[in-house]
Amino acid sequence: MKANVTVTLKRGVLDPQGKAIGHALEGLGFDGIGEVRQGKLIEVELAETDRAKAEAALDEMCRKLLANTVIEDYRIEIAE
Amino acid sequence: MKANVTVTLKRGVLDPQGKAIGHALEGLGFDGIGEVRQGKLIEVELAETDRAKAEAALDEMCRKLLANTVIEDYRIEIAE
Amino acid sequence: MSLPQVDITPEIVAEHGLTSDEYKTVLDILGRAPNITELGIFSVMWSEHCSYKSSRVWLKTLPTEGPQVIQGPGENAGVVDIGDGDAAVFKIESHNHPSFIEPYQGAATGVGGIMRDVFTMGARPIANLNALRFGEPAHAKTRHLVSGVVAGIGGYGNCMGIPTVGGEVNFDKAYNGNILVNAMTVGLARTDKIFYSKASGIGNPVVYVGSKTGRDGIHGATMASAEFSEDSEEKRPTVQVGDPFTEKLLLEACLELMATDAIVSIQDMGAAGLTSSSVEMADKGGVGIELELDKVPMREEGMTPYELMLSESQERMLMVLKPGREAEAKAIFDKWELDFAVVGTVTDTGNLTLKWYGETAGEIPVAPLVDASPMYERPWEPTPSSPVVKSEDVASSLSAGAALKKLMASPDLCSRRWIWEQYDHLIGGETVQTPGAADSAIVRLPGKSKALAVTVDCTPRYCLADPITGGAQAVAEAWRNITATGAKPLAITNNMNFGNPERPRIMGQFVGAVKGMSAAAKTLDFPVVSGNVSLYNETNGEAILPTPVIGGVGLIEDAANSVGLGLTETGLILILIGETQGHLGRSIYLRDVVGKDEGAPPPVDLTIERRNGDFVRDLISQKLIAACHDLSDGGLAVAVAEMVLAGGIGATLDAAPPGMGITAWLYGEDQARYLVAVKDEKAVLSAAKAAGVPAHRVGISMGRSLTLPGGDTISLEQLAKTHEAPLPSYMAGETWN
Amino acid sequence: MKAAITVFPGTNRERDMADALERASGTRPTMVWHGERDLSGYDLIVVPGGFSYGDYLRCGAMAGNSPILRAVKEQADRGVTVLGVCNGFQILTETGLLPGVLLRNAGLKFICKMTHIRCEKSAAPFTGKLTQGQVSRVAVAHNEGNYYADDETLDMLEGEGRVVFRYCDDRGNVSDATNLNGSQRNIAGIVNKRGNVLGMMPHPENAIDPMAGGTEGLPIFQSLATAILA
Ligand SMILES: Nc1ncnc2c1ncn2[C@@H]1O[C@H](COP(=O)(O)OP(=O)(O)O)[C@@H](O)[C@H]1O
Ligand SMILES: [Mg+2]
Repeated sequence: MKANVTVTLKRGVLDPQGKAIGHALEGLGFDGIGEVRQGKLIEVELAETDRAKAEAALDEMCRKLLANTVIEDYRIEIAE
Repeated sequence: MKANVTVTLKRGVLDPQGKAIGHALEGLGFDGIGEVRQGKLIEVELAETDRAKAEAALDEMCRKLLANTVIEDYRIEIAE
Repeated sequence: MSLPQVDITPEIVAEHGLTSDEYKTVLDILGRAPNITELGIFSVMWSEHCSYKSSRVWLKTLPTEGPQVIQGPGENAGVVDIGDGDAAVFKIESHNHPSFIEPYQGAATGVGGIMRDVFTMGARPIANLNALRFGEPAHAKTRHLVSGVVAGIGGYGNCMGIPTVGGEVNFDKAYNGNILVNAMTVGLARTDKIFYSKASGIGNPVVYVGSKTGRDGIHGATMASAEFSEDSEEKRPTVQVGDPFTEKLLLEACLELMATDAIVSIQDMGAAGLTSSSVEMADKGGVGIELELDKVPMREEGMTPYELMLSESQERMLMVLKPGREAEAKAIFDKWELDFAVVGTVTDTGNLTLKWYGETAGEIPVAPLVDASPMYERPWEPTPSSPVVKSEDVASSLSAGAALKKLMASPDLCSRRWIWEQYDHLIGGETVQTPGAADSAIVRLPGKSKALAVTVDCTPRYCLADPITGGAQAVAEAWRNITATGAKPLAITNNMNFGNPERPRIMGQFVGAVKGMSAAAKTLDFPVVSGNVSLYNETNGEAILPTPVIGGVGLIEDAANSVGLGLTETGLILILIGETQGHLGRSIYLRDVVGKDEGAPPPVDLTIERRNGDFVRDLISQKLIAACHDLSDGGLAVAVAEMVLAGGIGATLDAAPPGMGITAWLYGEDQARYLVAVKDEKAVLSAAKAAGVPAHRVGISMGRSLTLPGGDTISLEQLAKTHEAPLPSYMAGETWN
Repeated sequence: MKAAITVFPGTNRERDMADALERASGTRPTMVWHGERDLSGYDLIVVPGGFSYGDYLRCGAMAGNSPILRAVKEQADRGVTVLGVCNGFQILTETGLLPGVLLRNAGLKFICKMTHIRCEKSAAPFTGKLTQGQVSRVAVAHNEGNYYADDETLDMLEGEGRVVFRYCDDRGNVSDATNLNGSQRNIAGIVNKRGNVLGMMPHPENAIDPMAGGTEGLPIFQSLATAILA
């Protein structure tokens, strides 16, 4: 089973990297750029075949390691 | 308009981060972890309302700045 | 797992970069046609990068010996005796092309590669340096390249925990299409615990450690290997991604194993990976090596023997162990969570034998592979000499003070703080002279009072005008920079960066530089112990400036006696050591203020260089000198400005000597000169007289501003702003004006 | 003083830390490999700087979730003194021993330089030898030193006197201009509620030698030696 975990900064937490990217895009001449935020995408391959079990495991992985819930939100998507 | 750009390392390119995350997950006692790869997620807000134009602009942004096409692939998804 | 069958057509041979003569030699050596794996091995072993085919004849002429030299060129790094059973191990290496393609990863893996060369020999790295050359600031790619390269160098070195303490940066349009990234590492070992690459002991296990092998950087042969699969483009990234975390583990694991006596020999896998490491180890030992390629730890599925032999995956080492020591070694690599695999044995066949699931995948006699590697005496043309520029003919509308401000803010002379603050230069707690504080960085040996002085230098515009003088000047400047801190110069490493050697004019630059370097290294007792050559740095027929970078290492017995360049007290007398003619040809002033890059470079008189330097070092050891700075780019004016900025005390320069124009006096770039700040003027002047060294009082430290002859005065604040602002604001997107 | 220094794969300032502790206390601390599960018997546990696990994913995340950190937590809960410097600070926040997180520097670049910090609170065991308001010149070397916590947490830290160091200039002025990495309220170091766990980004261990970095980092280690030996 394959899963995509996306980890994004919580709203309200400053994202200097996203801001710098927005700035650079404007510098390259792109117009109408609003807010830019940068997050992480983590693709995980799992041996687990039961969808519900996989989701539970992934949720635990996120809480234990993949995301810092003080500042980050996470979203789990099971691909297949 | 809002878009999500995901930037991932090309297949075959070493992903030290992904490797280390996989290793750490195993260390935390998760079983059956296969390959783990880490990528970037960039959320961009655009003033553009025409979908095709937005896509074209995003593609250019990816080639020019967001992705390094020597080692990275990118995918554009327009959210709304 | 059957072996892929590929027909060896003339096209495939050509795509592997072998000429028809070279291919004929391959057929003679093997007595048959090679298979694709063997062809790949010949191709990389005989590439310019590995065989030094254009440069070898000339490199052999460099002086490489001296009582201090323990190991000269020919090993992974040079080794120099620094007393008490300690040795300094160092080398420089280029990663030019990869850094242009992907600046962060290219530079990072360059740093990783040179550190491996040093710790392969049993040395713990204690300092990194880098010499960088970028295109003109206005060029569209320059900013992106600077930012990526600097971040990459920092990213790798910082994570490894090795301080990056020095370097140099130039900008010139000649590098627009070919930037230079040269990285140097200096390490420390015990003289009785140096590790070499010579394999020995028939039957001994050959062991692979480090990262797994992927399809990284299999270059030169992409087309030919496209035969292997459809999606080969995607599978063969030419850019390697650095993994400094794994390399840090590799460093610690190797040093831990080296503390035992289990290792017979060890060699890092750099360019041409498993091929060059196994061939070099076998060749040095006059033995054969059999590799079971299916045992190599692999990162990807379906890898072929061809790919395994040619991969340039980073963070890997090959070792020969003593028999029966495998378990002990494996335990150490397990602890550090690194791959460890016995992949072969030392044999008495003299062949490199490759096995693939029991089948023979290749068999090449090692000695002929190495001995028959091509060596060319490429035709060369000397560089036509340029006329000497008369200083009277040099005119500018800028006043002396305005010119100084312009130079202090120029791309080649402005503050590099933006760069070195991204490098951890303090880790280890031994950086006695930090970047910007002295002419060389000074890094103390842990737990001891002695320290190494390290520097990298080259003045490419001199080399372009006159490669012989330029080559000598690069060596002399490195020697001078070490001397100016009070340290004794010991030996050098060099990185020869040139254009296409098949063009006689370019080959002539190479030859000239080697000649100049040789002469200087001999006269200054500054032998070459290691180095690297990077050729073909040109795009559309536009070659880079000839850039023979010199990395110098010196020793000071007590770090407390080293001097920096900052003026930290008022009332110090400034004394200029050496003779001033006011040579302005090829000076920074002529190029950046007047706008003419012309003329002959300043002559280098090595005997005088040595005499003046020995004198200055002697004064420093007698504690007669409070601050010292060698005169180079920008001459006296720039030197004093840098001393003022580094120490935070102003200075006033006296009038120019009678008969000398103010421009020539302030901005001439005559060699073999030092500006020293002293308390006891009389003692220094009389010592100079006794030694027959020209020495004159030229000013005094005082106040909060710099006053030039003629009265132009610049406040410290203004000077600091002028000097510090340009690079950060350029990097933030401003144009350089 | 019996001190332990935790060593993870990728830790790289453990020797600098050992030198500093030895200089102040006269005894060489013990290096404890991350596989260790039991940290009883130490009076001081130091989590030093470096790039544990390469700082991949997030700085300190992998080390912060490793078993040895459970042992550190146990000892901290028992009142043992714990110091986290740089990567160690990041690890302590990831473990939850200290509140907040360390984000990427506002300038998005690694910063290595000598800087000044002001001591906000003179108290054993970490800052007993410093006076309140005292300015020290110490090194910083980090890419993610930008201290972040929500306002409520920040107000609590201030209210409880738990902000120990702030970035300032050579005269002790705290301003945006002296905030080198974008930290909330210029915070360079904080303690836990009980006062026995300190996390700080700067490296006092690289300011213990008159020849390299100066000696203004030494009082922190002397404070520890005094507090714990006494
Ligand atoms: N310009 C040079 N001057 C002196 N020695 C050199 C020079 N270029 C290369 N060498 C020596 O040739 C050997 C091979 O160099 P290189 O291929 O760069 O080594 P590695 O594969 O270990 O990186 C080394 O011993 C190196 O010191
Ligand atoms: Mg090597």
